[in-house]
Amino acid sequence: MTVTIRLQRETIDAASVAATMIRGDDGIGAVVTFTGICRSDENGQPIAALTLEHYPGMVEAEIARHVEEACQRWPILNVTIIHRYGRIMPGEVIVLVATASSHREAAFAAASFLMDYLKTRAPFWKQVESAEGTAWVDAKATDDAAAERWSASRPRQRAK
Amino acid sequence: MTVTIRLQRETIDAASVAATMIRGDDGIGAVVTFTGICRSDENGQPIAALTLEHYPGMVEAEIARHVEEACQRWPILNVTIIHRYGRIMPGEVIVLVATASSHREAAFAAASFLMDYLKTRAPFWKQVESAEGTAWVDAKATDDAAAERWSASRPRQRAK
Amino acid sequence: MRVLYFAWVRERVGKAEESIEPPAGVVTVGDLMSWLAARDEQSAYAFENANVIRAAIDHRHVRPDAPIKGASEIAFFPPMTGG
Amino acid sequence: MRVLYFAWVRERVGKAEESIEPPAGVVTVGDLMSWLAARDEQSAYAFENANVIRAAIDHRHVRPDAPIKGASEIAFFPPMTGG
Repeated sequence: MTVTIRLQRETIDAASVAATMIRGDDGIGAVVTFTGICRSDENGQPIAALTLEHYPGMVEAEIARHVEEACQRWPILNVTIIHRYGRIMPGEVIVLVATASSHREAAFAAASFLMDYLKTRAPFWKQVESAEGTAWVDAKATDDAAAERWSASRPRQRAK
Repeated sequence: MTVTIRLQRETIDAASVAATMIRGDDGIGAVVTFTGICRSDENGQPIAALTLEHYPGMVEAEIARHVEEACQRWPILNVTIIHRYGRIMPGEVIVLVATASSHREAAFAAASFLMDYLKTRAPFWKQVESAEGTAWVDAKATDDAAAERWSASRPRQRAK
Repeated sequence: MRVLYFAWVRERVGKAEESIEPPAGVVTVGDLMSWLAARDEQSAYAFENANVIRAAIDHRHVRPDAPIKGASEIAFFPPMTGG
Repeated sequence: MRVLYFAWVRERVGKAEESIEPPAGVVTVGDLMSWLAARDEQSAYAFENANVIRAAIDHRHVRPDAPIKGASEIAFFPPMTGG
Protein backbone atom coordinates (compact mmCIF):
# COMPACT_ATOMS: atom_id res chain seq x y z
CA MET A 1 0.00 0.00 0.00
CA THR A 2 1.18 3.48 -0.89
CA VAL A 3 -0.09 6.62 0.81
CA THR A 4 0.92 9.87 -0.85
CA ILE A 5 0.05 13.17 0.81
CA ARG A 6 1.32 16.32 -0.82
CA LEU A 7 0.82 20.01 -0.10
CA GLN A 8 2.03 22.20 -2.91
CA ARG A 9 1.91 25.66 -4.39
CA GLU A 10 2.28 24.31 -7.95
CA THR A 11 -0.59 23.24 -10.20
CA ILE A 12 -1.82 19.65 -9.81
CA ASP A 13 -1.31 17.25 -12.69
CA ALA A 14 -4.41 15.11 -12.18
CA ALA A 15 -3.71 13.08 -15.29
CA SER A 16 -0.36 11.80 -14.08
CA VAL A 17 -1.79 10.69 -10.72
CA ALA A 18 -4.34 8.35 -12.29
CA ALA A 19 -1.59 6.26 -13.83
CA THR A 20 0.28 5.83 -10.56
CA MET A 21 -2.76 4.62 -8.61
CA ILE A 22 -2.75 1.05 -9.87
CA ARG A 23 0.98 0.50 -9.52
CA GLY A 24 2.29 -2.11 -7.16
CA ASP A 25 -0.87 -4.10 -6.57
CA ASP A 26 -2.45 -6.54 -9.01
CA GLY A 27 -5.55 -6.74 -6.83
CA ILE A 28 -6.70 -3.21 -7.60
CA GLY A 29 -9.99 -3.29 -9.47
CA ALA A 30 -11.33 0.20 -8.80
CA VAL A 31 -9.90 3.70 -8.63
CA VAL A 32 -11.99 6.72 -7.68
CA THR A 33 -10.51 10.15 -8.28
CA PHE A 34 -12.04 13.36 -7.01
CA THR A 35 -10.82 16.73 -8.22
CA GLY A 36 -12.05 19.95 -6.68
CA ILE A 37 -11.82 22.82 -9.13
CA CYS A 38 -11.73 26.57 -8.63
CA ARG A 39 -15.03 27.85 -10.05
CA SER A 40 -15.18 31.22 -11.72
CA ASP A 41 -17.81 32.44 -9.29
CA GLU A 42 -18.55 32.26 -5.57
CA ASN A 43 -22.15 32.76 -4.46
CA GLY A 44 -23.02 34.12 -7.88
CA GLN A 45 -20.22 36.73 -7.92
CA PRO A 46 -17.46 36.35 -10.53
CA ILE A 47 -14.06 35.86 -8.93
CA ALA A 48 -10.58 36.62 -10.23
CA ALA A 49 -8.71 34.08 -8.09
CA LEU A 50 -8.69 32.16 -4.81
CA THR A 51 -5.93 32.25 -2.24
CA LEU A 52 -5.60 29.29 0.10
CA GLU A 53 -3.92 29.77 3.45
CA HIS A 54 -2.91 26.65 5.35
CA TYR A 55 -1.36 25.60 8.64
CA PRO A 56 1.86 23.80 7.72
CA GLY A 57 2.55 20.79 9.91
CA MET A 58 -1.01 20.43 11.15
CA VAL A 59 -2.40 19.97 7.63
CA GLU A 60 -0.17 16.97 6.97
CA ALA A 61 -0.88 15.46 10.41
CA GLU A 62 -4.64 15.95 10.08
CA ILE A 63 -4.78 14.45 6.59
CA ALA A 64 -2.61 11.51 7.65
CA ARG A 65 -4.98 10.79 10.56
CA HIS A 66 -7.98 10.72 8.23
CA VAL A 67 -6.22 8.51 5.71
CA GLU A 68 -5.46 6.13 8.56
CA GLU A 69 -9.10 6.15 9.61
CA ALA A 70 -10.23 5.52 6.02
CA CYS A 71 -7.87 2.56 5.82
CA GLN A 72 -9.37 1.12 8.99
CA ARG A 73 -12.90 1.48 7.65
CA TRP A 74 -12.39 0.22 4.10
CA PRO A 75 -9.94 -2.16 2.39
CA ILE A 76 -8.01 0.56 0.60
CA LEU A 77 -4.92 -0.38 -1.40
CA ASN A 78 -3.53 3.04 -2.41
CA VAL A 79 -4.37 6.62 -1.48
CA THR A 80 -3.15 9.88 -2.97
CA ILE A 81 -4.10 13.30 -1.65
CA ILE A 82 -2.71 16.48 -3.15
CA HIS A 83 -3.88 19.87 -1.93
CA ARG A 84 -2.70 23.19 -3.23
CA TYR A 85 -2.12 26.37 -1.26
CA GLY A 86 -1.37 29.89 -2.41
CA ARG A 87 -3.06 31.64 -5.33
CA ILE A 88 -5.29 29.56 -7.58
CA MET A 89 -6.99 30.67 -10.79
CA PRO A 90 -10.49 29.66 -11.95
CA GLY A 91 -10.40 26.31 -13.74
CA GLU A 92 -7.37 25.07 -11.78
CA VAL A 93 -7.50 21.99 -9.56
CA ILE A 94 -7.46 22.85 -5.83
CA VAL A 95 -7.51 19.34 -4.42
CA LEU A 96 -7.17 15.80 -5.69
CA VAL A 97 -8.15 12.69 -3.73
CA ALA A 98 -7.65 9.27 -5.31
CA THR A 99 -8.40 5.92 -3.71
CA ALA A 100 -7.75 2.43 -5.04
CA SER A 101 -9.34 -0.80 -3.84
CA SER A 102 -10.31 -4.24 -5.08
CA HIS A 103 -13.93 -3.20 -5.39
CA ARG A 104 -15.74 -0.01 -6.20
CA GLU A 105 -17.78 0.43 -3.00
CA ALA A 106 -14.67 0.88 -0.84
CA ALA A 107 -13.01 3.22 -3.33
CA PHE A 108 -16.13 5.43 -3.61
CA ALA A 109 -16.78 5.50 0.14
CA ALA A 110 -13.18 6.29 1.09
CA ALA A 111 -12.84 9.10 -1.47
CA SER A 112 -16.12 10.65 -0.36
CA PHE A 113 -15.18 10.32 3.33
CA LEU A 114 -11.75 11.89 2.79
CA MET A 115 -13.24 14.81 0.87
CA ASP A 116 -15.86 15.50 3.55
CA TYR A 117 -13.10 15.57 6.16
CA LEU A 118 -10.76 17.70 4.09
CA LYS A 119 -13.55 20.27 3.76
CA THR A 120 -14.30 20.50 7.45
CA ARG A 121 -11.19 19.38 9.38
CA ALA A 122 -8.08 20.12 7.32
CA PRO A 123 -6.74 23.57 8.28
CA PHE A 124 -7.14 25.50 5.03
CA TRP A 125 -8.86 28.85 4.55
CA LYS A 126 -10.04 30.25 1.25
CA GLN A 127 -10.00 33.90 0.34
CA VAL A 128 -11.64 35.12 -2.86
CA GLU A 129 -10.53 38.02 -4.99
CA SER A 130 -13.28 39.78 -6.90
CA ALA A 131 -14.08 43.22 -8.26
CA GLU A 132 -15.19 44.14 -4.73
CA GLY A 133 -11.84 43.25 -3.14
CA THR A 134 -10.86 40.21 -1.11
CA ALA A 135 -13.05 38.25 1.30
CA TRP A 136 -12.73 35.11 3.38
CA VAL A 137 -15.09 32.31 2.35
CA ASP A 138 -17.58 31.29 5.01
CA ALA A 139 -17.71 27.66 6.10
CA LYS A 140 -20.82 25.86 4.90
CA ALA A 141 -23.24 24.14 7.25
CA THR A 142 -23.81 21.56 4.49
CA ASP A 143 -20.14 20.58 4.66
CA ASP A 144 -20.37 20.03 8.40
CA ALA A 145 -23.46 17.91 7.88
CA ALA A 146 -21.67 15.88 5.21
CA ALA A 147 -18.74 15.17 7.54
CA GLU A 148 -21.11 14.44 10.41
CA ARG A 149 -22.77 11.54 8.58
CA TRP A 150 -19.59 9.44 8.94
CA SER A 151 -19.71 9.77 12.73
CA ALA A 152 -23.02 7.98 13.08
CA SER A 153 -21.51 4.70 11.98
CA ARG A 154 -18.33 4.74 14.02
CA PRO A 155 -17.85 3.89 17.68
CA ARG A 156 -18.56 6.97 19.76
CA GLN A 157 -15.54 8.67 21.22
CA ARG A 158 -15.27 8.91 24.95
CA ALA A 159 -16.43 12.22 26.34
CA LYS A 160 -13.56 14.19 27.78
CA MET B 1 -23.57 20.07 -20.90
CA THR B 2 -21.65 17.39 -22.75
CA VAL B 3 -22.52 13.71 -22.59
CA THR B 4 -19.93 11.38 -24.10
CA ILE B 5 -20.69 7.66 -24.36
CA ARG B 6 -18.13 5.51 -26.07
CA LEU B 7 -17.82 1.75 -26.62
CA GLN B 8 -14.42 0.77 -27.86
CA ARG B 9 -12.07 -2.12 -28.36
CA GLU B 10 -9.01 0.12 -27.81
CA THR B 11 -7.40 0.87 -24.44
CA ILE B 12 -8.89 3.75 -22.45
CA ASP B 13 -6.76 6.83 -21.89
CA ALA B 14 -8.10 7.82 -18.48
CA ALA B 15 -5.65 10.67 -18.13
CA SER B 16 -6.86 12.49 -21.22
CA VAL B 17 -10.51 12.29 -20.13
CA ALA B 18 -9.89 14.15 -16.87
CA ALA B 19 -8.74 17.23 -18.74
CA THR B 20 -11.83 17.34 -20.95
CA MET B 21 -14.30 17.12 -18.06
CA ILE B 22 -14.09 20.76 -16.98
CA ARG B 23 -14.24 22.23 -20.47
CA GLY B 24 -17.10 24.43 -21.47
CA ASP B 25 -18.50 25.24 -18.05
CA ASP B 26 -17.00 27.68 -15.55
CA GLY B 27 -19.41 26.45 -12.89
CA ILE B 28 -17.77 23.04 -12.53
CA GLY B 29 -16.28 22.68 -9.07
CA ALA B 30 -16.08 18.90 -8.75
CA VAL B 31 -15.14 16.01 -11.01
CA VAL B 32 -15.39 12.39 -9.89
CA THR B 33 -13.74 9.77 -12.05
CA PHE B 34 -14.19 6.04 -11.58
CA THR B 35 -12.00 3.54 -13.38
CA GLY B 36 -12.67 -0.17 -13.25
CA ILE B 37 -9.51 -2.16 -13.78
CA CYS B 38 -8.93 -5.75 -14.85
CA ARG B 39 -7.51 -7.50 -11.78
CA SER B 40 -4.97 -10.27 -12.20
CA ASP B 41 -7.20 -12.71 -10.35
CA GLU B 42 -10.88 -13.66 -10.19
CA ASN B 43 -12.13 -15.40 -7.05
CA GLY B 44 -8.55 -16.08 -6.00
CA GLN B 45 -7.53 -17.71 -9.32
CA PRO B 46 -4.90 -15.95 -11.44
CA ILE B 47 -6.27 -14.94 -14.83
CA ALA B 48 -4.52 -14.36 -18.16
CA ALA B 49 -7.11 -12.03 -19.66
CA LEU B 50 -10.77 -11.01 -19.73
CA THR B 51 -12.96 -10.97 -22.81
CA LEU B 52 -15.99 -8.70 -22.78
CA GLU B 53 -18.92 -9.51 -25.03
CA HIS B 54 -21.53 -6.79 -25.53
CA TYR B 55 -24.83 -6.20 -27.25
CA PRO B 56 -24.16 -3.40 -29.76
CA GLY B 57 -27.03 -0.97 -30.04
CA MET B 58 -28.62 -1.92 -26.75
CA VAL B 59 -25.51 -1.00 -24.74
CA GLU B 60 -25.53 2.55 -26.04
CA ALA B 61 -29.30 2.91 -25.54
CA GLU B 62 -29.18 1.49 -22.01
CA ILE B 63 -26.27 3.70 -20.95
CA ALA B 64 -27.92 6.79 -22.47
CA ARG B 65 -31.12 6.07 -20.49
CA HIS B 66 -29.17 5.87 -17.25
CA VAL B 67 -27.22 9.03 -17.98
CA GLU B 68 -30.54 10.75 -18.58
CA GLU B 69 -31.86 9.46 -15.26
CA ALA B 70 -28.68 10.62 -13.46
CA CYS B 71 -29.12 14.08 -14.96
CA GLN B 72 -32.69 14.21 -13.69
CA ARG B 73 -31.61 13.22 -10.18
CA TRP B 74 -28.53 15.41 -9.79
CA PRO B 75 -27.33 18.74 -11.28
CA ILE B 76 -24.69 17.18 -13.51
CA LEU B 77 -22.78 19.41 -15.91
CA ASN B 78 -20.74 16.87 -17.90
CA VAL B 79 -20.70 13.07 -18.15
CA THR B 80 -18.26 10.76 -19.88
CA ILE B 81 -18.66 6.99 -20.01
CA ILE B 82 -16.20 4.80 -21.88
CA HIS B 83 -16.54 1.02 -21.79
CA ARG B 84 -14.26 -1.42 -23.53
CA TYR B 85 -15.21 -4.68 -25.18
CA GLY B 86 -13.06 -7.48 -26.58
CA ARG B 87 -9.93 -8.85 -24.92
CA ILE B 88 -8.56 -6.98 -21.92
CA MET B 89 -5.32 -7.69 -20.06
CA PRO B 90 -4.79 -7.45 -16.28
CA GLY B 91 -4.02 -3.87 -15.27
CA GLU B 92 -5.96 -2.36 -18.16
CA VAL B 93 -8.95 -0.09 -17.65
CA ILE B 94 -12.29 -1.78 -18.47
CA VAL B 95 -14.61 1.12 -17.79
CA LEU B 96 -14.37 4.81 -17.05
CA VAL B 97 -17.19 6.94 -15.66
CA ALA B 98 -16.58 10.64 -15.06
CA THR B 99 -19.11 13.15 -13.76
CA ALA B 100 -18.76 16.90 -13.32
CA SER B 101 -20.94 19.15 -11.21
CA SER B 102 -20.80 22.39 -9.24
CA HIS B 103 -20.52 20.48 -5.98
CA ARG B 104 -19.02 17.20 -4.89
CA GLU B 105 -22.13 15.46 -3.56
CA ALA B 106 -23.80 15.37 -6.98
CA ALA B 107 -20.62 14.27 -8.75
CA PHE B 108 -20.01 11.43 -6.28
CA ALA B 109 -23.63 10.25 -6.26
CA ALA B 110 -24.01 10.30 -10.03
CA ALA B 111 -20.74 8.41 -10.66
CA SER B 112 -21.66 5.78 -8.09
CA PHE B 113 -25.21 5.46 -9.48
CA LEU B 114 -23.96 5.09 -13.05
CA MET B 115 -21.43 2.41 -12.06
CA ASP B 116 -24.04 0.40 -10.14
CA TYR B 117 -26.28 0.46 -13.20
CA LEU B 118 -23.51 -0.36 -15.64
CA LYS B 119 -22.70 -3.42 -13.54
CA THR B 120 -26.23 -4.76 -13.47
CA ARG B 121 -28.13 -3.33 -16.46
CA ALA B 122 -25.69 -2.65 -19.30
CA PRO B 123 -25.51 -5.70 -21.58
CA PHE B 124 -21.91 -6.81 -21.13
CA TRP B 125 -20.67 -10.29 -20.25
CA LYS B 126 -17.22 -11.10 -18.94
CA GLN B 127 -15.35 -14.26 -19.73
CA VAL B 128 -12.07 -15.06 -17.94
CA GLU B 129 -9.13 -16.94 -19.38
CA SER B 130 -7.05 -18.88 -16.87
CA ALA B 131 -4.88 -21.98 -16.74
CA GLU B 132 -8.11 -23.97 -16.46
CA GLY B 133 -9.58 -22.62 -19.69
CA THR B 134 -12.29 -20.00 -20.22
CA ALA B 135 -15.30 -19.38 -18.01
CA TRP B 136 -18.16 -16.88 -17.89
CA VAL B 137 -18.14 -14.69 -14.78
CA ASP B 138 -21.20 -15.09 -12.55
CA ALA B 139 -23.24 -12.00 -11.73
CA LYS B 140 -22.87 -10.90 -8.13
CA ALA B 141 -25.80 -10.54 -5.74
CA THR B 142 -23.93 -7.62 -4.14
CA ASP B 143 -24.05 -5.75 -7.46
CA ASP B 144 -27.80 -6.23 -7.68
CA ALA B 145 -28.15 -4.98 -4.12
CA ALA B 146 -25.99 -1.94 -4.93
CA ALA B 147 -28.17 -1.05 -7.92
CA GLU B 148 -31.33 -1.73 -5.92
CA ARG B 149 -30.54 0.95 -3.34
CA TRP B 150 -31.19 3.69 -5.91
CA SER B 151 -34.74 2.43 -6.46
CA ALA B 152 -35.83 3.11 -2.89
CA SER B 153 -35.57 6.85 -3.40
CA ARG B 154 -37.25 7.13 -6.76
CA PRO B 155 -40.96 7.09 -7.58
CA ARG B 156 -42.14 3.52 -7.95
CA GLN B 157 -42.82 2.39 -11.47
CA ARG B 158 -46.31 1.33 -12.35
CA ALA B 159 -46.89 -2.41 -12.16
CA LYS B 160 -47.51 -3.86 -15.58
CA MET C 1 -38.72 -11.56 -35.79
CA ARG C 2 -34.98 -11.51 -35.10
CA VAL C 3 -33.69 -13.36 -32.05
CA LEU C 4 -30.21 -12.70 -30.64
CA TYR C 5 -28.27 -14.74 -28.09
CA PHE C 6 -25.33 -13.62 -25.97
CA ALA C 7 -22.60 -15.13 -23.78
CA TRP C 8 -23.33 -18.70 -22.62
CA VAL C 9 -26.86 -18.61 -24.00
CA ARG C 10 -25.29 -18.03 -27.43
CA GLU C 11 -22.78 -20.80 -26.87
CA ARG C 12 -25.45 -23.30 -25.82
CA VAL C 13 -27.91 -22.44 -28.60
CA GLY C 14 -24.96 -22.64 -30.99
CA LYS C 15 -25.66 -19.45 -32.89
CA ALA C 16 -25.60 -15.69 -32.33
CA GLU C 17 -28.87 -14.91 -34.07
CA GLU C 18 -31.70 -16.29 -36.15
CA SER C 19 -35.02 -15.34 -37.70
CA ILE C 20 -38.10 -16.99 -36.26
CA GLU C 21 -41.85 -17.00 -36.77
CA PRO C 22 -43.45 -18.32 -33.60
CA PRO C 23 -47.07 -19.53 -33.78
CA ALA C 24 -49.93 -17.37 -32.53
CA GLY C 25 -50.07 -19.11 -29.14
CA VAL C 26 -46.63 -17.70 -28.21
CA VAL C 27 -47.68 -14.44 -26.59
CA THR C 28 -45.08 -13.51 -23.96
CA VAL C 29 -41.29 -13.61 -23.66
CA GLY C 30 -41.73 -16.59 -21.31
CA ASP C 31 -43.84 -18.39 -23.92
CA LEU C 32 -41.13 -17.74 -26.47
CA MET C 33 -38.45 -19.25 -24.25
CA SER C 34 -40.54 -22.41 -23.78
CA TRP C 35 -41.22 -22.61 -27.51
CA LEU C 36 -37.51 -22.19 -28.36
CA ALA C 37 -36.49 -24.75 -25.71
CA ALA C 38 -38.87 -27.31 -27.22
CA ARG C 39 -37.25 -27.12 -30.67
CA ASP C 40 -34.01 -29.03 -30.11
CA GLU C 41 -31.55 -30.32 -27.52
CA GLN C 42 -29.20 -27.33 -27.73
CA SER C 43 -31.98 -24.80 -27.13
CA ALA C 44 -33.39 -27.02 -24.37
CA TYR C 45 -29.99 -26.85 -22.67
CA ALA C 46 -29.72 -23.08 -23.18
CA PHE C 47 -33.12 -22.43 -21.61
CA GLU C 48 -33.13 -25.19 -18.97
CA ASN C 49 -32.97 -22.56 -16.19
CA ALA C 50 -35.24 -20.05 -17.85
CA ASN C 51 -35.55 -18.10 -14.60
CA VAL C 52 -31.92 -16.91 -14.75
CA ILE C 53 -32.11 -15.82 -18.38
CA ARG C 54 -32.73 -12.14 -19.09
CA ALA C 55 -34.49 -10.78 -22.14
CA ALA C 56 -34.66 -7.52 -24.06
CA ILE C 57 -37.14 -6.40 -26.70
CA ASP C 58 -35.85 -3.80 -29.12
CA HIS C 59 -32.97 -2.85 -26.80
CA ARG C 60 -35.02 -2.59 -23.60
CA HIS C 61 -34.94 -5.01 -20.68
CA VAL C 62 -38.26 -6.82 -20.29
CA ARG C 63 -39.74 -9.35 -17.86
CA PRO C 64 -40.90 -12.81 -18.90
CA ASP C 65 -44.52 -11.66 -18.91
CA ALA C 66 -43.87 -8.94 -21.51
CA PRO C 67 -45.81 -9.46 -24.77
CA ILE C 68 -43.68 -10.08 -27.85
CA LYS C 69 -46.22 -8.67 -30.28
CA GLY C 70 -44.74 -5.97 -32.47
CA ALA C 71 -41.16 -6.77 -31.45
CA SER C 72 -38.61 -6.69 -34.23
CA GLU C 73 -35.62 -7.86 -32.14
CA ILE C 74 -35.65 -10.07 -29.05
CA ALA C 75 -32.44 -10.91 -27.21
CA PHE C 76 -31.73 -13.58 -24.58
CA PHE C 77 -28.68 -13.47 -22.31
CA PRO C 78 -27.35 -14.29 -18.82
CA PRO C 79 -27.30 -11.67 -16.04
CA MET C 80 -24.95 -8.86 -17.03
CA THR C 81 -21.39 -8.68 -15.71
CA GLY C 82 -20.00 -5.48 -17.19
CA GLY C 83 -18.37 -2.51 -15.54
CA MET D 1 4.09 28.78 24.59
CA ARG D 2 3.76 29.64 20.89
CA VAL D 3 0.44 30.95 19.63
CA LEU D 4 -0.43 30.97 15.91
CA TYR D 5 -3.26 32.77 14.14
CA PHE D 6 -4.72 32.03 10.72
CA ALA D 7 -6.98 33.67 8.15
CA TRP D 8 -9.16 36.48 9.51
CA VAL D 9 -8.12 35.78 13.10
CA ARG D 10 -4.54 36.51 12.01
CA GLU D 11 -5.64 39.65 10.18
CA ARG D 12 -7.56 40.96 13.18
CA VAL D 13 -4.89 40.17 15.77
CA GLY D 14 -2.39 41.77 13.39
CA LYS D 15 0.27 39.05 13.56
CA ALA D 16 0.77 35.44 12.50
CA GLU D 17 2.36 34.25 15.72
CA GLU D 18 3.72 35.24 19.09
CA SER D 19 5.20 33.82 22.28
CA ILE D 20 3.07 34.14 25.40
CA GLU D 21 3.23 33.24 29.07
CA PRO D 22 -0.31 33.25 30.41
CA PRO D 23 -0.80 33.41 34.20
CA ALA D 24 -1.65 30.30 36.22
CA GLY D 25 -5.38 31.05 36.24
CA VAL D 26 -5.57 30.47 32.46
CA VAL D 27 -6.32 26.74 32.39
CA THR D 28 -8.34 25.98 29.27
CA VAL D 29 -8.33 27.03 25.63
CA GLY D 30 -11.43 29.08 26.41
CA ASP D 31 -9.63 30.83 29.27
CA LEU D 32 -6.76 31.60 26.92
CA MET D 33 -9.09 33.21 24.38
CA SER D 34 -10.58 35.44 27.07
CA TRP D 35 -7.13 36.35 28.36
CA LEU D 36 -5.88 37.19 24.85
CA ALA D 37 -9.03 39.19 24.08
CA ALA D 38 -8.51 41.29 27.23
CA ARG D 39 -5.03 42.40 26.16
CA ASP D 40 -5.80 44.95 23.45
CA GLU D 41 -8.42 46.19 21.00
CA GLN D 42 -7.18 44.12 18.06
CA SER D 43 -7.30 40.86 20.00
CA ALA D 44 -10.67 41.84 21.47
CA TYR D 45 -11.97 42.23 17.90
CA ALA D 46 -10.40 38.92 16.79
CA PHE D 47 -12.02 36.99 19.63
CA GLU D 48 -15.30 38.91 19.89
CA ASN D 49 -17.22 35.86 18.67
CA ALA D 50 -15.14 33.28 20.50
CA ASN D 51 -17.73 30.58 19.80
CA VAL D 52 -16.95 30.55 16.06
CA ILE D 53 -13.18 30.35 16.54
CA ARG D 54 -11.54 26.93 16.35
CA ALA D 55 -8.39 25.91 18.20
CA ALA D 56 -5.66 23.31 17.85
CA ILE D 57 -3.05 22.23 20.37
CA ASP D 58 0.11 20.77 18.87
CA HIS D 59 -1.61 20.11 15.53
CA ARG D 60 -4.77 18.52 16.91
CA HIS D 61 -8.23 20.07 16.98
CA VAL D 62 -9.40 20.75 20.54
CA ARG D 63 -12.55 22.07 22.17
CA PRO D 64 -12.62 25.24 24.30
CA ASP D 65 -12.61 23.16 27.49
CA ALA D 66 -9.30 21.45 26.61
CA PRO D 67 -6.51 22.20 29.12
CA ILE D 68 -3.54 24.13 27.72
CA LYS D 69 -1.05 22.68 30.19
CA GLY D 70 1.94 21.13 28.45
CA ALA D 71 1.04 22.61 25.06
CA SER D 72 3.95 23.94 23.03
CA GLU D 73 1.88 25.34 20.13
CA ILE D 74 -1.68 26.62 20.21
CA ALA D 75 -3.40 27.85 17.06
CA PHE D 76 -6.60 29.88 16.61
CA PHE D 77 -8.47 30.08 13.33
CA PRO D 78 -11.91 30.37 11.70
CA PRO D 79 -13.84 27.26 10.57
CA MET D 80 -11.91 25.54 7.78
CA THR D 81 -12.82 26.06 4.13
CA GLY D 82 -10.40 23.83 2.24
CA GLY D 83 -11.01 21.10 -0.31
